[in-house]
Amino acid sequence: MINEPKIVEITDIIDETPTIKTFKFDWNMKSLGKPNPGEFVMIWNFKNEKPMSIAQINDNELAITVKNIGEFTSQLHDLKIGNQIGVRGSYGNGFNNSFEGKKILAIGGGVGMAPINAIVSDLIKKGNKIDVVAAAVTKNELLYATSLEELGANVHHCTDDGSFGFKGFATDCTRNLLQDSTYDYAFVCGPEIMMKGIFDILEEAGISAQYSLERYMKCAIGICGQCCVDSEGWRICVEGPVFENDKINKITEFGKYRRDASGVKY
Amino acid sequence: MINEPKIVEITDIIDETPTIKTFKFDWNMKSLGKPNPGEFVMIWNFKNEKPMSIAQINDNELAITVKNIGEFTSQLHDLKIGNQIGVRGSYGNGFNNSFEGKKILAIGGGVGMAPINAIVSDLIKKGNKIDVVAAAVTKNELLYATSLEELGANVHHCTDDGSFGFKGFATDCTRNLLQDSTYDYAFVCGPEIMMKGIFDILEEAGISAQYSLERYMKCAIGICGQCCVDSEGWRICVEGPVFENDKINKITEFGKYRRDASGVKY
Amino acid sequence: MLKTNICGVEFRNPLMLAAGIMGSNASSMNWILKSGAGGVVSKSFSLNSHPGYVNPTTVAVEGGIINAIGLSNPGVANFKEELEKIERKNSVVIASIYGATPDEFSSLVCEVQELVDMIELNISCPHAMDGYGASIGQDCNLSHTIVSAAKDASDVPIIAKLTPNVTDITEIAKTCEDAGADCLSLINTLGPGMKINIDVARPVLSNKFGGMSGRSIKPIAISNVYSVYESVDIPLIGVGGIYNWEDVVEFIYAGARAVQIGTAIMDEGVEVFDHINEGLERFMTEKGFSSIDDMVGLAHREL
Amino acid sequence: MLKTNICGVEFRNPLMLAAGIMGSNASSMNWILKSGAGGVVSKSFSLNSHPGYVNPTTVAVEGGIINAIGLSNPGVANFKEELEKIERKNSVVIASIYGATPDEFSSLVCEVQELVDMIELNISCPHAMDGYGASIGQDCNLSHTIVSAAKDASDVPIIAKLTPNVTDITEIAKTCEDAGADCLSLINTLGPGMKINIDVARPVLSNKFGGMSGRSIKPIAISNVYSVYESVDIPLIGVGGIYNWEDVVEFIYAGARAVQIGTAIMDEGVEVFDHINEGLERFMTEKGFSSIDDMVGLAHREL
Ligand SMILES: Cc1cc2nc3c(=O)[nH]c(=O)nc-3n(C[C@H](O)[C@H](O)[C@H](O)COP(=O)(O)OP(=O)(O)OC[C@H]3O[C@@H](n4cnc5c(N)ncnc54)[C@H](O)[C@@H]3O)c2cc1C
Ligand SMILES: Cc1cc2nc3c(=O)[nH]c(=O)nc-3n(C[C@H](O)[C@H](O)[C@H](O)COP(=O)(O)OP(=O)(O)OC[C@H]3O[C@@H](n4cnc5c(N)ncnc54)[C@H](O)[C@@H]3O)c2cc1C
Ligand SMILES: Cc1cc2nc3c(=O)[nH]c(=O)nc-3n(C[C@H](O)[C@H](O)[C@H](O)COP(=O)(O)O)c2cc1C
Ligand SMILES: Cc1cc2nc3c(=O)[nH]c(=O)nc-3n(C[C@H](O)[C@H](O)[C@H](O)COP(=O)(O)O)c2cc1C
Ligand code: FES
Ligand code: FES
Repeated sequence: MINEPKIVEITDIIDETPTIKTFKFDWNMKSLGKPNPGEFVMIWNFKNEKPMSIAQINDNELAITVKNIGEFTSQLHDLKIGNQIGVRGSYGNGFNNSFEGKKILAIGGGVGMAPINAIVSDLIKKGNKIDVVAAAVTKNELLYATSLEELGANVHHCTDDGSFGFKGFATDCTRNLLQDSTYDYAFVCGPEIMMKGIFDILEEAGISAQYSLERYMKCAIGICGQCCVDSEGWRICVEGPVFENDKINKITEFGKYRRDASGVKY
Repeated sequence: MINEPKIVEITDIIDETPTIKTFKFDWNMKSLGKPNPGEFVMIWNFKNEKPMSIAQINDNELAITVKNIGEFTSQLHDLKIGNQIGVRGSYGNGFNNSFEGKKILAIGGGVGMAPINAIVSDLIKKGNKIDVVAAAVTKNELLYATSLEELGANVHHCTDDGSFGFKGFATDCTRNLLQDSTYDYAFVCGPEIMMKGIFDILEEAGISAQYSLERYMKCAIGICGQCCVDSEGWRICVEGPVFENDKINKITEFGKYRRDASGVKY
Repeated sequence: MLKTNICGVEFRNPLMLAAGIMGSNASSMNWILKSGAGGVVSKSFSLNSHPGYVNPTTVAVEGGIINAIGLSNPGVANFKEELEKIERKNSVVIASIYGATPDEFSSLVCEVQELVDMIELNISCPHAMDGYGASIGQDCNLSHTIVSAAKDASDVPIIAKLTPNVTDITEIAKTCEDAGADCLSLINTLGPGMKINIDVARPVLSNKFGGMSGRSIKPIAISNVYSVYESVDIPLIGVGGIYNWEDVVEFIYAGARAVQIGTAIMDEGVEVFDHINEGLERFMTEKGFSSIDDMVGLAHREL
Repeated sequence: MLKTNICGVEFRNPLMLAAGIMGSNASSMNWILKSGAGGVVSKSFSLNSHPGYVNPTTVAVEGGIINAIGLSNPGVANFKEELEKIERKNSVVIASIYGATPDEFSSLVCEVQELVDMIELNISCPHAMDGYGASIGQDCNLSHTIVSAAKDASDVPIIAKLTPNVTDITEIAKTCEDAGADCLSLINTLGPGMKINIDVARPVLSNKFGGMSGRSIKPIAISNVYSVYESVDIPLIGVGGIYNWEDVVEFIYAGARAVQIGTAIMDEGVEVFDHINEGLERFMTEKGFSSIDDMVGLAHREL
């Protein structure tokens, strides 16, 4: 972990979907630290600095997968191979990746597939059997679905508009899957409203799971308090972004509200 | 090595001679560092702080041996068992203590016997045969002579007034010894005028030796420049206090002059 | 044994959360109180909401960090909701407020004083916008005006938080005392400092400059507490680089009656409060002290 | 490639020894020059000899040390003997002088200017006796008087060394420039700071207060160089916490044309100069810089 930005060059850019790109850069695991799936980095494009999940943990290389939704992310989308960015981290409490030989369900919505890709890639190598629910609004927004299939995951595509795979939300798809199968454990990342739905389903099914949350971040090192959530006060950047289901229960604002850069709730 | 004073209690005080006392205190070698013979510590009595050679390196215990020659040393002599002092260090480039099975000559004059005691005690354990010239002005100022004899050193007492052992200076005594024997190596500490005489004798006899020097000290950590000697600029607190004979040759002020707290030569 | 009293306010121990660290939500402040702090100081807030500076707002340096968060806060109306939710039983709750004019400060005091035990005036943030923070605390006249205004409006004790980034901190300290401050806390972050990334040849912080905090500022904080202790008669709260009980003792010996802890939470977690309380109690028992009071200012004795 | 020029004085590389570190004897300064420094600044000296403060005069703190040596020196007459023995060929020799009055400064300038390439005015030592050191550099009027007096008496360039321990360093910087300083060096030690030993409840230094130096002061030094670079037109020498070539680049990007190195010698030995020169040359080659000049102030570019 490093707390001042390390300048790296973008070595590769993959156009994943019309709105999502993946950026690769070298990362000396020995000197900079080896991240665990579920951890994130702070990306500095010399205009702003924001959190991005680690989507791929390769051999002395990391990748982030960025959805263009505003000023910063659109600036990132303008980057070319060879451009520089600053990276610090990795930060946060990642996914529990100690499972072996288990039956696991991984659910990712939209760019929430980024950290799901990291944990699934890891757990497949450890001999787990993994069903992935890869959800997106439409076919060409599906993320990491093919590559995870190639790795050996059993991917259930799912689009809001039914343009590919299951037609409907990730929640519906998950409910369907649970009719026939059960799982030892689950991992979930996506829009909070989706995660809230999934949470209710998995709790009812009695499946323990980890959820990766997002909140506005400034320091990412647990000091500014910007990312603290009610009612326990936990910091998303330190105690999170990943929480077990029993902790999610104590995050009373989960699925309800969050705070902007000023701290105003919305 | 520690660069801020550690407060220790005086556990024992030995009246060595009418003008010299030894003070013992506990020193956790693991957390505070284990000194080598020839290194020194800075002693803080809460009024001033001055350098003292380490005279004994025992089991988690150190001792210094102090001659009362002025304000500070007389304050030290007023200390009682249980009183506190601050100690930082150990500092400096000590004696080479890697000899085994050699024939060694150690020459100490006055309180210069303090570091000589430390190195001789160490080298005797390593199976070296050691002749010690223990010099003092008069019989009851002889320091560490008996205890070194008990350890197995062959001690040649030597007093200026002939009240005990050889009558005359350490130089004369050394010259005598060299008529019958030769040595693989020598260690010397004492008044600089004495060391200068010994240096000439040993150089002529072709005996390599290490000499422990003293200069006025402030920081003891090699930064203030107070203890630098001509012509190489070496710091007595870092490159010294111990120097090999070939380096002594380059210390042009050796035996000639030194500098006071202001830097004025005398 | 760890109890301390400042301006009649009882603290169950001398440790508080420093302003701006995990102090934006009632939730996180309650967590800090549960973790052993005797009191909490809120993030500094103003009348209106403020988003603060653009990121990067923090960067690590040797022995600490520099930050220019930029006093982001949701405004007093929203902040009152948080203050109301803090568990005040057995704990001291302090609101840190900031503004640019005497009126802003007195309005803020009126808004929140019912909800808190004390109010700390942030006249010391070294990276605040012009007219705010240290621009006040670096000027005796402005300090006097602001402190007087806050004091006049307040029924609870007023703490003036001092910046070390002045030629003579004792001058400002005395001014604040004269103006009616009941207590002083010191120091706010040092400098400001700057970190330049040499690969891209630019300052890392978007604000370029940021205040230094953490271990490396402790000697400066100690020195300031020591000096100010000899210049004023009101109680002092020590802040700056406190990581362990030894540091707390150092501040108390220098003259502080209580301390605030910020950056250490980043490195040591919220557990730092419990750890320090334990260590402090052990030390006091060993040395035979029966109260914090007995230790305040001991390093000033002439021996 | 490493050459730099300040006020017409050529340095073979931008590294100098900082005042007060191994700078009391010609011998040690010659050693530093042999070890790779492009120049040396002597220990600050005065008209008459001075023994400095009683020990302890230094103590370690997080990320550096605090010192109150107290400007000990053998007086100008003795010091001239040392200056005469410095090997000036290919090296820049700078005398650091101190005093309390304009007359003292101008006498010192007259005494030594033949023996040196530049003269640095110590108006910034934070633990000097009243009327000396920072008591001058914390006051615009005094700074102006002293710098003018020295400048008037001098045929060699005058460097004013600034203290960071002021409310606004750019104000003093501009004053010194107005008064005729040819160059500014910054920063002298920070604070002062204090270390209290908690076992005996007393400040360790006999002077109680001491100036902080070493790694932990670098962000403050960088920030000051950056600010002053935007306020004056004369060249700057950066000082404070330099340990490696990265630090040197950071100072140059902030606006320094050369740097001084002090406390690093304690931790890294005199080899620090050669190591930095090597690293700096490698960096410049990699980045395609052909001179130090090309790098000065790069962090100020608006991008
Ligand atoms: C732990 C974590 C991991 C993330 N991982 C990814 C990822 O892998 N891929 C991805 O595309 N996005 C990820 N995000 C979200 C990403 O940080 C935001 O999409 C991005 O900051 C939006 O910035 P913008 O300027 O493009 O949009 P804006 O218009 O500024 O903001 C759009 C929304 O993004 C969020 N946001 C803005 N700034 C921040 C900030 N500083 N910190 C947190 N959220 C912010 C807010 O909810 C805001 O409403 C992650 C966020 C967090 C907290
Ligand atoms: C490396 C080293 C090891 C030493 N080991 C011993 C030892 O084992 N036993 C012992 O009795 N003495 C030792 N000394 C000498 C001891 O430090 C001085 O005797 C003592 O400082 C005298 O202080 P004072 O106030 O009693 O006398 P003062 O009247 O102050 O000084 C008498 C003389 O002592 C020397 N001295 C004074 N202050 C210092 C200082 N700060 N640093 C160095 N020298 C100083 C000067 O030569 C001075 O002329 C050692 C000195 C050095 C440098
Ligand atoms: C991220 C951060 C934010 C801060 N915000 C405030 C603030 O809003 N108001 C204030 O008075 N001090 C603020 N401070 C200063 C701290 O309260 C404290 O004075 C300083 O950090 C020194 O203490 P420390 O070394 O224990 O962190 C902030 C410090 C940090 C690191
Ligand atoms: C032991 C010591 C003595 C110093 N003496 C002087 C001095 O005589 N004159 C001066 O201008 N600065 C003096 N300084 C300040 C240094 O020149 C330098 O400005 C400061 O230490 C910061 O640089 P550094 O972090 O590289 O040491 C001294 C510093 C130290 C540590
Ligand atoms: S972003 Fe600052 S505490 Fe989490
Ligand atoms: S005593 Fe300071 S350099 Fe040796």
